Amino acid sequence: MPNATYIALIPLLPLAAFILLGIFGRKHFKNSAGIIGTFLLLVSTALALYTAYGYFFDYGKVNGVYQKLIPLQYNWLQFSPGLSIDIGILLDPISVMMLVVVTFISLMVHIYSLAYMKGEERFPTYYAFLGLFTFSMLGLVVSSNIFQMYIFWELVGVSSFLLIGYYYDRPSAVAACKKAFIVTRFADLGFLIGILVLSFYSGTLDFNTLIQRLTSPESSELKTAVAASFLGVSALTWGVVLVFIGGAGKSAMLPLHIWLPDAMEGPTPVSALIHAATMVVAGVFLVARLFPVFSMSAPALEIVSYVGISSALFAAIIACTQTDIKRVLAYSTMSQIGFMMFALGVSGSGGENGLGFTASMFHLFTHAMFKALLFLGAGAVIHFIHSNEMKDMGGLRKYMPITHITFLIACLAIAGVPPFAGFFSKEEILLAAYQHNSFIYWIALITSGLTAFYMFRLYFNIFWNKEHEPQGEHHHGEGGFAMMMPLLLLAVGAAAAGFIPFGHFVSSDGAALESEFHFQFSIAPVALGLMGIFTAMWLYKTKNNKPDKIAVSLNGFYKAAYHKFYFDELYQLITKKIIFNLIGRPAAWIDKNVVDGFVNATGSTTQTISEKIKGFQSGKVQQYAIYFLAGVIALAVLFIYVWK
Amino acid sequence: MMEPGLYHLLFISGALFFIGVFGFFTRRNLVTMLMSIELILNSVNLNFIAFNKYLWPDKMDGLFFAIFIIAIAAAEAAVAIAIIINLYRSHGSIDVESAEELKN
Amino acid sequence: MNLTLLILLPLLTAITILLLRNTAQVKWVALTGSTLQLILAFYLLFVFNNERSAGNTAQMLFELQYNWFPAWHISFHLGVDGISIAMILLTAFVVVAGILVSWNITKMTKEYYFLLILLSMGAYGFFVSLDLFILFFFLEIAVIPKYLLIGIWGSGKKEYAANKLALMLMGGSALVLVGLLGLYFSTPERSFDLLALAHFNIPIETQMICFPLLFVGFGVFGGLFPFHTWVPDGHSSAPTAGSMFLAGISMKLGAYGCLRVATYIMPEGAKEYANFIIILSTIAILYGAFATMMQKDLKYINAYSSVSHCGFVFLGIGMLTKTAMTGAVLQMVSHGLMTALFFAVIGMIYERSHTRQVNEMGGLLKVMPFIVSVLFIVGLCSLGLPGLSGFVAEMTIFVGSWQNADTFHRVATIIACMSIVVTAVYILRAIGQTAMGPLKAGFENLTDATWNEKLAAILLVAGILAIGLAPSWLNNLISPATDIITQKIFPMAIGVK
Amino acid sequence: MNELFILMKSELLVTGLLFLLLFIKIGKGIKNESLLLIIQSLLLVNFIIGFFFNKEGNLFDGMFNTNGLIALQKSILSLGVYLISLLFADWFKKSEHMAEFFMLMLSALLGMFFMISSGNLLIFFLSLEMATIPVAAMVNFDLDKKISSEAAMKMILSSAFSSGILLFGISLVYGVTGTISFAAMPAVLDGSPLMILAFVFLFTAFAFKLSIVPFHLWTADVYEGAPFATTSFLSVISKGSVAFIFMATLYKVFQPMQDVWYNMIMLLSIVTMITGNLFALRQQNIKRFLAFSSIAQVGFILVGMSSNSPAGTASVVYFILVYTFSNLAAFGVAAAIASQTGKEKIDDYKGLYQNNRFLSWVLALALFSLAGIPPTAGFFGKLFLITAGASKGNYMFITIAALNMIISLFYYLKVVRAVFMDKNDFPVEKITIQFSTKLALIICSTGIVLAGIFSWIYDYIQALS
Repeated sequence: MPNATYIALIPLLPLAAFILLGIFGRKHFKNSAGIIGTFLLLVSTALALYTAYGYFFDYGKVNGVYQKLIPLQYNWLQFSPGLSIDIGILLDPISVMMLVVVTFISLMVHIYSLAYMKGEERFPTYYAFLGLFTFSMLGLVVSSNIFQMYIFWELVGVSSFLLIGYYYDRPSAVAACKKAFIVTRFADLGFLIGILVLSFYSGTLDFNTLIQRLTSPESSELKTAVAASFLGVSALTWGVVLVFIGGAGKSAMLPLHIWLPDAMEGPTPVSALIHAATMVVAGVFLVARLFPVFSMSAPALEIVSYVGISSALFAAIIACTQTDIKRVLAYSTMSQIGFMMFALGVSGSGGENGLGFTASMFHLFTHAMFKALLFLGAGAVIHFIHSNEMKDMGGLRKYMPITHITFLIACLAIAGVPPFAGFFSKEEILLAAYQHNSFIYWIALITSGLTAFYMFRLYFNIFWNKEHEPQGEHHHGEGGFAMMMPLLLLAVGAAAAGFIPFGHFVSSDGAALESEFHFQFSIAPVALGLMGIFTAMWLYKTKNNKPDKIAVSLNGFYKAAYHKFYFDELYQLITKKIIFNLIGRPAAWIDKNVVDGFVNATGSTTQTISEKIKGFQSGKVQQYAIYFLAGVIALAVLFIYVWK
Repeated sequence: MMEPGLYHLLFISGALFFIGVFGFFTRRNLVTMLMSIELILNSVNLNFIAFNKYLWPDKMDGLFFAIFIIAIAAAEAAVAIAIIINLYRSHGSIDVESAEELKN
Repeated sequence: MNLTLLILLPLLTAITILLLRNTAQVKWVALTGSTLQLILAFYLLFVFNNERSAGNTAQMLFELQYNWFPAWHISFHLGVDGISIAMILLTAFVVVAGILVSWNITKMTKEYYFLLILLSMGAYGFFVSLDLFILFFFLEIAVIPKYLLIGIWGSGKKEYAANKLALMLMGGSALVLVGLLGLYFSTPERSFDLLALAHFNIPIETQMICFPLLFVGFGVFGGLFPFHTWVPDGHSSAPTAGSMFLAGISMKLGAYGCLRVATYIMPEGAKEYANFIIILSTIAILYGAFATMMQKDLKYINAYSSVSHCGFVFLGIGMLTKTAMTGAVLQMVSHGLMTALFFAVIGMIYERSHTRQVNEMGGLLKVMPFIVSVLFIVGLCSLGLPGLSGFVAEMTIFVGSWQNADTFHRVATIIACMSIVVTAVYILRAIGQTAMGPLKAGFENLTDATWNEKLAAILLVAGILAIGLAPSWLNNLISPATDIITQKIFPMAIGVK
Repeated sequence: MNELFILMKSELLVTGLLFLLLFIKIGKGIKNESLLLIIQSLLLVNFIIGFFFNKEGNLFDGMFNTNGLIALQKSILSLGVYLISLLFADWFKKSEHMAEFFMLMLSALLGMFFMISSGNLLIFFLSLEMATIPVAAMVNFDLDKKISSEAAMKMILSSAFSSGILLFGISLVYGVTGTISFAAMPAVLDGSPLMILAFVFLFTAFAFKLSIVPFHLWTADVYEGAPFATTSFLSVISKGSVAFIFMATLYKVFQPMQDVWYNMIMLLSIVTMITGNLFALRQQNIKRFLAFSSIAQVGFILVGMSSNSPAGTASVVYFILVYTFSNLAAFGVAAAIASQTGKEKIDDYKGLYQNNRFLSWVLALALFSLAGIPPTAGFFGKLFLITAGASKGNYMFITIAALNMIISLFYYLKVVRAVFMDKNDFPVEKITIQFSTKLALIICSTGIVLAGIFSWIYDYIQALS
């Protein structure tokens, strides 16, 4: 068993950075905030690597199977006997892998930001938020308890919110951060209810116990969960599907993806960290974490795969039409996560069947490298150009050679060109799909072609196409060592990560999975990828009007894709028209007029009656006497005749 | 000549009572209203006497009561007249309708 | 520990304030008194935990009984369990913070602090009473100070709001009174004693009548839908500390009454009417949230959101499981701290910008980072962010609610859960419009919080974090007490399922 | 013979006072100020002596009874009179006929003492008249005011009419039962229709005195027209004494007919509370306002009375004690303001707090007590009344009573609002308060605050009843 203390330090150091910089940063660490944050994270990363080393090569493996270790667990909140939120650390291959990914990418982003964010007024705050995010993400990946994951899930959401809204004085950033938070929050609702369902049937919130109870065929919990049904669907399926909704929201799966492109309003390094490499894959991670339970429900897995594949295709199409480079990357992220998702969907549990699982995780890993690289590269470009639009770019390869090369590596990686990282992981995914569901396989194949196309469209538009016209000061394009170093490191990762024998470490059941390399199988995807690349080259390498022509010839479809298939408008309609006007406004109206009106009416009725009856007090003493006598007679009659 | 029975007396007293009440309700002159009250009180006196004589001849309570009522009526009338005089001073009239300022 | 101290200390403070002439002295006396009370509350928590860990398992600790009106069997009976201590702590926090934020009151300062302290005395007394008569006594003591606070120091349609509040609360207490009398006469020995009543099995027919009376009566105080309409107007017209007290403490009196008096004494009634409670509270939760969405005044936003949040309290009670009830109490504490803080922040903003309309503000983060950071924290707490108290409470309620396995409860829980999204919408809308975006013209020279405001905010934030980060101390404090209540409802049930 | 002096000590004392005053008046040598001081001290003595030498017993063949409770009731009335003598010092000193006013008041008080002690319808009737007729003269004491004589006229005519009705009822009782002695009556009451008729007649006479709706119509007019001292005497002392004897009659004499009178009281109580409250809502004149509010209070007293139990007796007596403090405090403040500024309208009270803190707080305290807000004694008083009433198990009735507290709170708060919240460019100036007035207001406030919290006061009453 590893020493829990230093593992706990991995997430706690970034938290310390958050607290330190958040409270005292503005006054005391105005300039040193970046260094402090980066240093703390560096320690954290080192510890994560050490942990990974220890886990994978030392104590993690028992009898050839990677164990699920819980070196630390603390009872945080006891709901009822058996049902408690325990904050703990769960070490298994995927969480350890994620620890490494998160700390590493985060470190890169920290370093990168030292230069990128230099001179910002809220520099300490920025690092504080980065620290918060890293802490939350690390907490999420090591969660030992489903509720713990939910907790960090929410924290991740809020740090994302804070970072997207970093430029708080821009209305678009404000709108974007709100949108991101609310949309993911909506999805979290599903997650929450899913947790409630699963915890109710399993009687626990602990991941290990939950998985064990809901997967071992003879357990009574599983039987009840399968037997209980609502609307004809078993409770188990409901539970996992609801949990998946949460995952889909965070991972920007269709139709909950609308927040992701807008989230690009945040600083670019943030996009690299949160909206490319780490947070958005939380959904995938969640499904992977609960994969044994998912695999008990075939309909749930189907939903996962179809949502994944449709998001992948859909996002790829949109990415082909966007002109904001960060948005292109955002859609590409969505598309790639779609890959990971459907890979899980087509996977089985255990042994050879678990290929999809391994592939998905592998892709998650490689994607983190090259997508972070892409974003950081794009950041460098934006830093130079001060614009996100393709039309302001072109011919930048001369001005920023390093950025150019690293960007190219990343593009090749994502396009699935061997021997870059993306090639290996994507191959595995396609293979898994091919083995399980040919329909999905074909779509995936097309999508990977599209991926190559839009990535190189981006690449050519930035670095080739028209010549850059330097204005004034723009002599050297590169952003200094702090920006270069992460690019280079990540480029190494993107180039080489594919050679890691991933299946040995990460598999659906902990035992090593030997992935074979099928040469014949790779022909089709690689060919399609190259085709995409060359099409992009033909269209975009030099400035010409072919793209416009194609756009015109596709007319309606192009327009629809350009407008992201009108999802935003649809959501606008739902929120503004339906929620606000048809629910919110009536609720407020009812409160003001009906409920409140009732109270006021009671008051005014009393007043009115009081006004009406004043005639009785007429001031005429004889009338008083008449009422007196009438009272006497009435009482006499009442009590003698009526009320005996 | 027929000996008057209890019911005759009660009838008369009842009639007196209602005459008094009617007078009290309808007359505008304060003194007349006071007189109507006297009628009511006298009807009560009649009642007492009649009950005493016919029903409870051995208990003299009724008789005493009647005597006291007469005394009290006098006292009441004295104060009432004093008040009416004062009212006349301030309002210039002893019409009950002249004093209807306090109302509602 | 002698619990009368909890009542005597504010009383002495109030009397001292009345005798003072100098306003500075008044403030310091009020602050000292309330701080001492806070220390006392912590001491109480400490000795309570000590007693418990020493193995004292009595239901109520530090009981104290003095025959007050022997003819009516009314005794001055005090005692505390975990729930009361939680509420006392809450009150102590809010009172100190409330006094701190109203440091700059210039109009009739003496009277202001006098009323605040009096109000707090009512709350303390209410939470420690074990005799329904004195419970009712303290419940009503608090009505008039609220009325005066709103009416004299308030803003907007203050007179209307003050009247509405006083009358509706009086209506609530009228129902409570009738319910209490029903209980009183249903026992052979004619007792107002909470424990005696709880141990005596009230006849079912009485429960059927008295439960709704008491629940609705206390519910009016707690902002139960549809008797909540005093909440928005009252809160938004009150001065800052008044709003804090109203929402932070006063509404809790009602909820506490629903739990401690109605539900605990009349388990059969609770079972019978639980579904109504659930329906009403579910409506309140969602409807309150939607109504909040349409508000433009910050105080109205928080007031309506209080309706929604207090709906959770009632939902937790209506669900009748131990976990849900624990959640309800957690929510009371959490909402108390949170809403007090929210009002405090709104007050601070208003004092500077002289507006509470969200659309007239913008970009305040630039000029008042501290205040706006607190606004963020409280907003996030309101929308149930983990690490802050709101999350703990809501999740406990949800988990507890889900333990009821039938469709009705499930649907109610899901609807209630949906509010977390709506809450996010309105909170972000409010924060986005006020704190973020470009700084509106005319706000450039606004200043950040002063020491007293900072202190108040930090105090409440500390409370929120103490629950949010390490909820188990509070949970362990409360749940034995709620267990007793639920054991009475379902004597067989032990724990979950 | 000795017993007579002991048992009738209060009556004799008051009679003695009366004569003393008469002689002083004839002597004519003393200034108003010193005379008032003498009277005040004598009334204080009277009040104090009320607590000593109390003995249970009856005189004149049961025509006159007394016991601890009755003595206490008399003490409460004496206290009220003493407070009135203190409160309205300002007005008394200005009055030309102060001695006469006190003579009238004391004779009315004497009548009330006899009334409370009466054991016989004849004594009851005589003392009732004795307690009424001087008051009519007192109402007319603002001789130069038109409304004062109008009020007096209404009072004397109405009460004469009600006496007529009462007497008619008594004659019927006598006719049916053959007795007018309270002690002998329960045995012979049969609940026959004629008896019920007689009872209704009797009942309405009480109802008239207590201003129970619909026999209340004279109340507001008379209260408004009368000088403050009279109004407060009417609303507190007069009402209290009638409530005492009414309760005693119902509980002791008409016990066999309790089913009938319970319903009657319940019905009238509801009507009274509602009507009183609804009328009070609209009032602007403070006296008229307090008149209707006191009508509503009577509705509450009836709630307690309906319980027909010692607890009911105790709670009614206690409530009247509390009510004495509260109402006198309210009237005292209103009189202080009126006597210096002539302002009697609630609107004139706007911004009163600016210059008159003491008066404002006393007024607020009094009104809260009337509204039944803790920690004032009014809260306890009302609660005990309601609790006593609830012992019959009639929850509809209790609920209506409780809900009526809301309306009453509304209008009491209206005054509070005017005093504390409303802005006024010309608020009431600083008012100089006579020392004795201030003393009385302090006594009242102390009573309002402490009479509830110090439970032994209630215990003492409970022990006696």
